[in-house]
Amino acid sequence: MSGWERHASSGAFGDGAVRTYHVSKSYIAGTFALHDLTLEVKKGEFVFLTGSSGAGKTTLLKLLFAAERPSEGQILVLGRNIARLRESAIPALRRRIGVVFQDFKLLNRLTIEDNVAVSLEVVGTPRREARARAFRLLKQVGLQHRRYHHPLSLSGGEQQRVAIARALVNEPEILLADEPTGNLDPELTIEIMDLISSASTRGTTVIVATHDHNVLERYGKRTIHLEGGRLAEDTPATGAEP
Amino acid sequence: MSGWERHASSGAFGDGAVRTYHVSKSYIAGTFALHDLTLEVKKGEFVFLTGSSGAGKTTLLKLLFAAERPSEGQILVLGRNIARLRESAIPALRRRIGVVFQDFKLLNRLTIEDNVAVSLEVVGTPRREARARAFRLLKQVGLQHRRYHHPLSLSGGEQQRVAIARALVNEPEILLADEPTGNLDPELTIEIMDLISSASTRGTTVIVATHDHNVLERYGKRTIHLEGGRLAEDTPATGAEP
Amino acid sequence: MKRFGAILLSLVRSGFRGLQSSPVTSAVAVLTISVALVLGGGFALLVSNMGGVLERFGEELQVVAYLEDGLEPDEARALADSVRTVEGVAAVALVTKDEALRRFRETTGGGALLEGLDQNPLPASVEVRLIEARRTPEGLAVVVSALSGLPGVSELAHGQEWVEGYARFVALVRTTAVGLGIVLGIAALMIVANTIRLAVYAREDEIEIMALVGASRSFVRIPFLIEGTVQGAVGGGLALLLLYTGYLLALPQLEYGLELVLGNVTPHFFGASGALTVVAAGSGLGLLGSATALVGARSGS
Amino acid sequence: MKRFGAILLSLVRSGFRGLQSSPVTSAVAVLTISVALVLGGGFALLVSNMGGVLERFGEELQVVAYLEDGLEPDEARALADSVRTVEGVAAVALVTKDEALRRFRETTGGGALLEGLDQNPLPASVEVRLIEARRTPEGLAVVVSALSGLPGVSELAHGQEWVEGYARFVALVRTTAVGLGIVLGIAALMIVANTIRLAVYAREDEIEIMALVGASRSFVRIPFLIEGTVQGAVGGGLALLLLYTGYLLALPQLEYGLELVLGNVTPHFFGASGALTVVAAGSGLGLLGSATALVGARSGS
Ligand SMILES: Nc1ncnc2c1ncn2[C@@H]1O[C@H](COP(=O)(O)OP(=O)(O)OP(=O)(O)O)[C@@H](O)[C@H]1O
Ligand SMILES: Nc1ncnc2c1ncn2[C@@H]1O[C@H](COP(=O)(O)OP(=O)(O)OP(=O)(O)O)[C@@H](O)[C@H]1O
Ligand SMILES: [Mg+2]
Ligand SMILES: [Mg+2]
Repeated sequence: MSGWERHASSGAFGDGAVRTYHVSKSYIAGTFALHDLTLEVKKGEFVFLTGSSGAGKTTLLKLLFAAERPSEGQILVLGRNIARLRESAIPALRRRIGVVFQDFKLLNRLTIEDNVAVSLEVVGTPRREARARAFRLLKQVGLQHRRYHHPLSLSGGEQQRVAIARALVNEPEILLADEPTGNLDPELTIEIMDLISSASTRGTTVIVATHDHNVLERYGKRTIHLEGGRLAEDTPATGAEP
Repeated sequence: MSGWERHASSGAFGDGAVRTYHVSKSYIAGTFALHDLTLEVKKGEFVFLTGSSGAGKTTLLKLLFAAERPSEGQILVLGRNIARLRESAIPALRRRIGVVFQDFKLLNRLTIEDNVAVSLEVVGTPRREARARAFRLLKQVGLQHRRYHHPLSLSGGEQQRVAIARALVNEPEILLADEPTGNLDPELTIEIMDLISSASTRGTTVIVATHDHNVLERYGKRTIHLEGGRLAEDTPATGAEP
Repeated sequence: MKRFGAILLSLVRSGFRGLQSSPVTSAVAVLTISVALVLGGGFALLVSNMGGVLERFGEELQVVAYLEDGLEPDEARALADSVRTVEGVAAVALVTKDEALRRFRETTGGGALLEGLDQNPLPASVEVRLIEARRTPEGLAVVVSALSGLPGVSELAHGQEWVEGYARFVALVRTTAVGLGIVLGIAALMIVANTIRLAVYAREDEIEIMALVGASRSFVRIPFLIEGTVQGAVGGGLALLLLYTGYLLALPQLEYGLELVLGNVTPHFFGASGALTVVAAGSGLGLLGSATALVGARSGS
Repeated sequence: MKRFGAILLSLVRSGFRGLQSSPVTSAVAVLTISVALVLGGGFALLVSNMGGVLERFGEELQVVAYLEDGLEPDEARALADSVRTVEGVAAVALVTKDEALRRFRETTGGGALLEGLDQNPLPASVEVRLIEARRTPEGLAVVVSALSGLPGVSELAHGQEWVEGYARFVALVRTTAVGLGIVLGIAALMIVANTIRLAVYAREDEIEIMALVGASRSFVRIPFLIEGTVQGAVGGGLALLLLYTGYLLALPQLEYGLELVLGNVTPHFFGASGALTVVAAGSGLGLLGSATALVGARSGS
């Protein structure tokens, strides 16, 4: 048992929702998408993730919800060690995490309401309730009038908002959002970011990967900056709440 | 024959690369994605297209390369009337237009070099030449080292740059770019926008849909603003070339 | 409990939603299953009808016990009765000397051949038919040895060769039927599995996305299994319909031919249990097909 | 010209690239095609082998011309020779009175029946076999009428019934074979078309994207047709291999059974042209399958 693991099991991490410890990820032998990354995000914290194209933002998020396994290092998410998680334990973990994918990943054969409700149905929420909650979320992202439409008949920004609604609908303990406003205009961006930050004030730990400097400045939260897979900067929150 | 068509056939449009005349597009009966849009873009012009999510930007671009047909009105692109174009004449038109899709639309089963080269191969460019030119474009978007990889192993921003390379590789007469920098950080955004604007200076007519106010300000080009499918504002270029 | 019910409902619903939302793929799968079942079911029908024909062939098999010349009609009848009690004997018919002569005249056409004789040279005989289980060389030997011990029997004609030929023919037909049945069954299973596998492949994205939003393995997979089973059942029903149509169309032709060649064997279609078996086979194929298809599908984790 | 060559090359290349880049789907399609062809080819093999059996059955058919009792052996021989020249006659065998008696003794076993007679009551005869084309009721009638006009012939036995039965049996077998062949062919085509259709469906995005970057209809479609054809050819080859393996495995069993039941008919496998036909059928199925699959595909425009 390494020193780190002894710490983890003895609860020395305190209120860490996410901890990575010397994590590396290599897709192609000899190159690293992430390299020796050690960081902690506390419960309820709101963190921005920045870095240029290919810096490893998406990779880091993927590791956190066990879509990929680290090549090296240990990852603790909600008290579970991702590197050693059994395959069968993954769904249970994912239900506690909401994810907005960079490419949305909507189910094209379902209506957008069903797309949002699916997050609830997988945990056995009765359909009526699931649909009612999905409707509420769709209203918050301004798409309630489209609820019976299918994703392919929505504009890019509309699809993105469906993805956000799906990630938030089951009030996850952690929200991972990958470029959630890349297809939105500045006004909508603020609306959506306000929605996300209100989830954060209700206790959800939030990690948002973004390129949008206006957003970074406006919210003034802690910002983790990646460069070529390495942690380049970790700027604490300025407290400039809008 | 309407007055407009007589104009068109007598060449009264002069050097218009794109003209729309009272164009409407309705996907769902009773609602309009575009409504009564009349505008002209001259040959070699550089135009930004703005508007909030669902305003009709993508719809307009789709109409211009005949991915959709207008519900009403006439569209003239490179001298051809889209509303009446025979199915079999569409490929020839599309080969003169480069398109960066909002959702990239890369061929996942091909390498990224082949993805770029495919634009050339459809017109019968010999493979050697097609690959050489694809390589040159990949270099310009900074992805030459990934040329043998497949799109799914690229980050979002990397995929977007492949899409841009594919749109530019056959030196199209018109470039339609739908949110081409939505997944790029500010530095890369400028690089890519410079690439696009250099194509424009070589004579390509460029229409870029974007939400990025920094870009709009930096380039100070003519900006067409849509609101709910209608033309809300048409701001001429400020001439503030960077 | 409520949670479980909700999940179950949601599984069934999304199974049917799958059918509905990809009608072309579903139709293709149903069609393929029904084509496979038409082949398999048609073959089963053929074999079951051939069974009747074989049965008739087998009935031709008999052991003839020629009787000693001096035997009185009463004695002959008593002997026939005692033969009836021998194990393995299904039916016994007494052929008197007169009857034998009549038959001979009939078959040789005219019987001028025996005209010059002052007395009937043909012996009386007892014709013995065997029960089905004894229509083998071994079974025959048992019956023959029992008969040959009876007093009054002068000679036994038992067509040993015929029996051997028949037994081998039946064995050949059975082996061929079983062999072809296995080949057809495997072919049907493979074809159906392949079709459903491709249908699942087309929806791999969906499987992956479901896994990414926290669906368990079974939550993702069960709808596909339900879908496959339903497709299989529908395919089975369609196959039954096609088979019956084909049967009705082919019947006039077949009856005419079969009657001439094989006597009055009446062709028959599946009964209720046979029909049910076809539909069940369809469901089974669909279920098994989707189950094997899912083995290869990427899971998104 | 150079442009055209480049396009052609690019089409062929992307056809093969398709095979390579979706190995599972390709394998599934190849497997399905080969399964369909194993069924169809196996059936063709069965029919072609059954042809030999029917042929042998037909050879049993003969017309027997009984000769007048006073005829000298020389006269009988001359008559046999003249029968040989009758149109439709394939072979002629003379059966003398002595030969007839010998045969009678043999078949009735012992022949004690004729023991008391002072002279041989059996007539000499000429056994006439017909060429294949005449083995029908009509053909038989022509030959019979020609024979009945010959001097020295007292009576003709021609098994009209047997011929009718045979003719109907052959017709039945032919009809069944053609019917089953058509059903199997349609089934194979549908199954293959369905499989390839699903494979194409899985790549509809690709078709759409190609159209969006300005590929013409044929530039998008031809690679799929090439792919289908190649898959079909490979499937055909595989089917041939499977059939041959099955043939080798089944042969010992079949030979044993067939020999006993039908005499020494030697089973045979496809010749070179038959084998080629199987592969060609595979390619054809693949091509046709992909062509029909593309009809339904969305074009992206
Ligand atoms: N499946 C994969 N196989 C190989 N390389 C990969 C794979 N996924 C990501 N990479 C590479 O790893 C690096 C990091 O990718 P990642 O997606 O994390 O970048 P990112 O920070 O999200 O970039 P972007 O802002 O463009 O989305 C990139 O160079 C990318 O090409
Ligand atoms: N195929 C379709 N069927 C039905 N409605 C559609 C379809 N495509 C687009 N729409 C609707 O038309 C409107 C305009 O869509 P469009 O994609 O043009 O918007 P956009 O300006 O590109 O938005 P974004 O910035 O979000 O990409 C939207 O409300 C959208 O939902
Ligand atoms: Mg990313
Ligand atoms: Mg858009």
